[in-house]
Amino acid sequence: MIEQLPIVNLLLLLLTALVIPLFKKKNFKFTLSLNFTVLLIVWVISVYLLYYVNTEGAFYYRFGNYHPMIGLELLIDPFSTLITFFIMTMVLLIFVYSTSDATDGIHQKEYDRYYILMFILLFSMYGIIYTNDLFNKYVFMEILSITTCSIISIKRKKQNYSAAFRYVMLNEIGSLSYLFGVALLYMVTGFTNIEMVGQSLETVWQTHPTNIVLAIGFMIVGIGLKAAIFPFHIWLPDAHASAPSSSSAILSAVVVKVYLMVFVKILFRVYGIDILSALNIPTMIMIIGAVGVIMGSFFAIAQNDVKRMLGYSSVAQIGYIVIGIGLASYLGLSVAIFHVFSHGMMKTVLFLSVGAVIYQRNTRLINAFEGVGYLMPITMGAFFIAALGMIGIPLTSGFISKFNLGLASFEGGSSPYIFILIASGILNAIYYLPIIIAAFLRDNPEKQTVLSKDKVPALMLAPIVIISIFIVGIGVFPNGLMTLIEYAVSTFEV
Amino acid sequence: MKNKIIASIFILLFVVLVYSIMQMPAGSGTDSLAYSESTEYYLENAASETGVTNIVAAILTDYRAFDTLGETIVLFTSIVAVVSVLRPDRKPKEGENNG
Amino acid sequence: MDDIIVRSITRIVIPFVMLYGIYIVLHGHISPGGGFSGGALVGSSLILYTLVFGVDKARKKFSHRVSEIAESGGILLYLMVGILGIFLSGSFLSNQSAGFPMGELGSLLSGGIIPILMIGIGVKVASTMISLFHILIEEEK
Amino acid sequence: MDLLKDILEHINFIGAVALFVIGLYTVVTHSNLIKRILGINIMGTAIFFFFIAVGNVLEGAPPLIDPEGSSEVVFINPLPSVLILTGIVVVVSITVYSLSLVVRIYETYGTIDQKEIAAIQKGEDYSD
Repeated sequence: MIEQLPIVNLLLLLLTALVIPLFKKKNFKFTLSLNFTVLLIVWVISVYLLYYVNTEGAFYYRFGNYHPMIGLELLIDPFSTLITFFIMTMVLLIFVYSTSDATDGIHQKEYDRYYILMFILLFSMYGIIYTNDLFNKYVFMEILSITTCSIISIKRKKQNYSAAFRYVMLNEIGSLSYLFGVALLYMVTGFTNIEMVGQSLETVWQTHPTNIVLAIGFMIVGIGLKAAIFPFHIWLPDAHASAPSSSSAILSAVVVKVYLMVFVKILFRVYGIDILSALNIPTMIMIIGAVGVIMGSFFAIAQNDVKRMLGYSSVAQIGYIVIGIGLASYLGLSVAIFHVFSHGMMKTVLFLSVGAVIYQRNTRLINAFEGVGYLMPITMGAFFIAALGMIGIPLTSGFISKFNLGLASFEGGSSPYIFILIASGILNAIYYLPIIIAAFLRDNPEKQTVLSKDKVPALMLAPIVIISIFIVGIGVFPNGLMTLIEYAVSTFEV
Repeated sequence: MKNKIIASIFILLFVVLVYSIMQMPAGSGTDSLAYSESTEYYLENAASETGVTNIVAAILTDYRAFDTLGETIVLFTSIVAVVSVLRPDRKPKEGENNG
Repeated sequence: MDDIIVRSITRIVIPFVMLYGIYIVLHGHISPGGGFSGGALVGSSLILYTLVFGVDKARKKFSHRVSEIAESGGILLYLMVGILGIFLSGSFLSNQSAGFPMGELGSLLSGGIIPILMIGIGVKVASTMISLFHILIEEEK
Repeated sequence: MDLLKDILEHINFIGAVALFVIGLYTVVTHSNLIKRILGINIMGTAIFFFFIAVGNVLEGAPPLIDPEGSSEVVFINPLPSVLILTGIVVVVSITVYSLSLVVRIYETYGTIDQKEIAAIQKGEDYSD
């Protein structure tokens, strides 16, 4: 019965997405509670799978019991269960937030469409991480790109439409160049299954290297476009500036990370470390990541719309993960996955707290944050913790990932990256501290200095507080998460 | 002037691509690399295993049925996406709740 | 377009186009074609109907309720067949190993779940095309 | 002389790559939104054409097995045809979605030219 669980996960998400439109007549609370129970069930299954896989070992789920050369299969191993666990935890908390804040520009009757799209988005993320077939991954990436664009354009504002359109165009170029990479690999190996392609690439590397070089180039550009890695990040800030806060939280904390994990899966499972180092791709990736870290932070400083600034800071933090991947070492990969977790948590808290500020104060300009600390102590407290994490102050998970990244780059013999880490820490401080200073030290227009409770529904505050507790919790006791990550990274021969 | 540079970049890209294609295996026969043993398996026992003469339909709905399931979901999402963009339940007045 | 010649011609042509589309969907596993191309044919005949007879008449023929049922119906059919595969043979969407009646090669009822899935896909593609067309057309008013 | 023969052998792939670069060029340089959608369609067709060219077998018959008896017939590689069946539907749904966005953009911005939209956006950037 255990090995049916992955399909149960996928089917539960899909069936809820199909069932929601039938409940139009029921009041909205019913659909929300139904959605929440389904998300909870899938979360419990994912946690159980994570436990089962780490104790019993990875297993395949073959459709129709066919040999992988013929049919499709899902690979359930420590890496995919860890990432799906991360996805579901984040989306569960963001879902709790979005139940009350969905009024952020979405019409009352649009709710059920928003949740249909969110469930299909979850279904496609699970599919991308589970599947072990290159073309199947492409189909799920397409579903993901349509759903992410539509949760941006669901808000009836003209900025949303143009931001969503630009996102669709760039995303589409990304997936088509990924597909071109798949076609080139198929041309030389005759398979689309990831492991079989990986094995036959070793022999084909001697006879037809140009095919593989072109395929690597197109795939890196394709997934780079979708994961908003620095030179291809143009769509991210606009998409974040206009999207509702819960969708921009999902977009930057979860969706971008899924593409980065696809990036890791393809680089280290399809191509393998020896082809990569023969073309010295890892050093190129590290350079791209480093440039992204610096340029992302520079752009973030120049913004005065908070959401756009958070978007640019996401681009910078993605640069960290890309540096981790580029190190192509055991420690480098585990730092990259750790930073997926820590950046996911911090970015969700930042976006949700900004959403709460918008919900209560209807403003999002940075210079309008004066004295908000008094009006909304809990939200701004969480924002403060997350901002400290982003800068990398000790006792937060951000510090752990920065420290390990420095260690990994030192070990990997590319120590100049430590200076980049320090420089980016300073740059982060430059654009996060003014907000905190304005919020807590300056007095607000209403001249109210006594701490008043946030006038924001409890359901919105709960996830913000829970995640900020986790930020500090993982910052202090990281080894629980580290062992899980060790299991996950051991599945790649790096 | 600007689009002259862009045009030359694309011509350069095209030349590079054609150059690398010339080194690729051109075999369009049964000995080409893409004609792997999975293709031979399909052609030989798709009919017996799925009881269907159109092998493309056999692969589409039996061997790789999960792909086609993903396909129908793409269609379903495109409907929901277009409805969410074009089908306002009431005309979107400008200056709806902002932020 | 309420030109009498066009209306009468379409009234004659549409049943044949639809019949041909259904033929291709049903014979998808024997002859070339299948769910996608057959569904597109049926969808285009419905679009022809909407073009000639106007959206409101077409809306009566193919209302919101019908299009919603057809959409989720196509996928639900697909999922039910898949889940059946789980119970019968322990893996989603399995065909021969799940003991479906294989039928005799080349006959209409051959191939276990394949004709059923083909019909599911055909219904899905046709209803998607027609409802997208209706949404885009209604946007003009 | 063998260069010409070589090119002739690779003619399908060169055509696909040419279409791909044309599509990319249309998407990148044109500022009219509809033209950019057309560019995406050209790129999609180019890649499906490439897939089919990969799976092509000279004098290969379509993969239909006649039940009477399998005379020694050379079939083409069926897998690429399956993959592009899925791919075509994907590109269609992406086009429909972006067309619906263009309808909305035209309604709110009054124009479908990227440069004018950017100008309008720059004009009233913080009316939000």
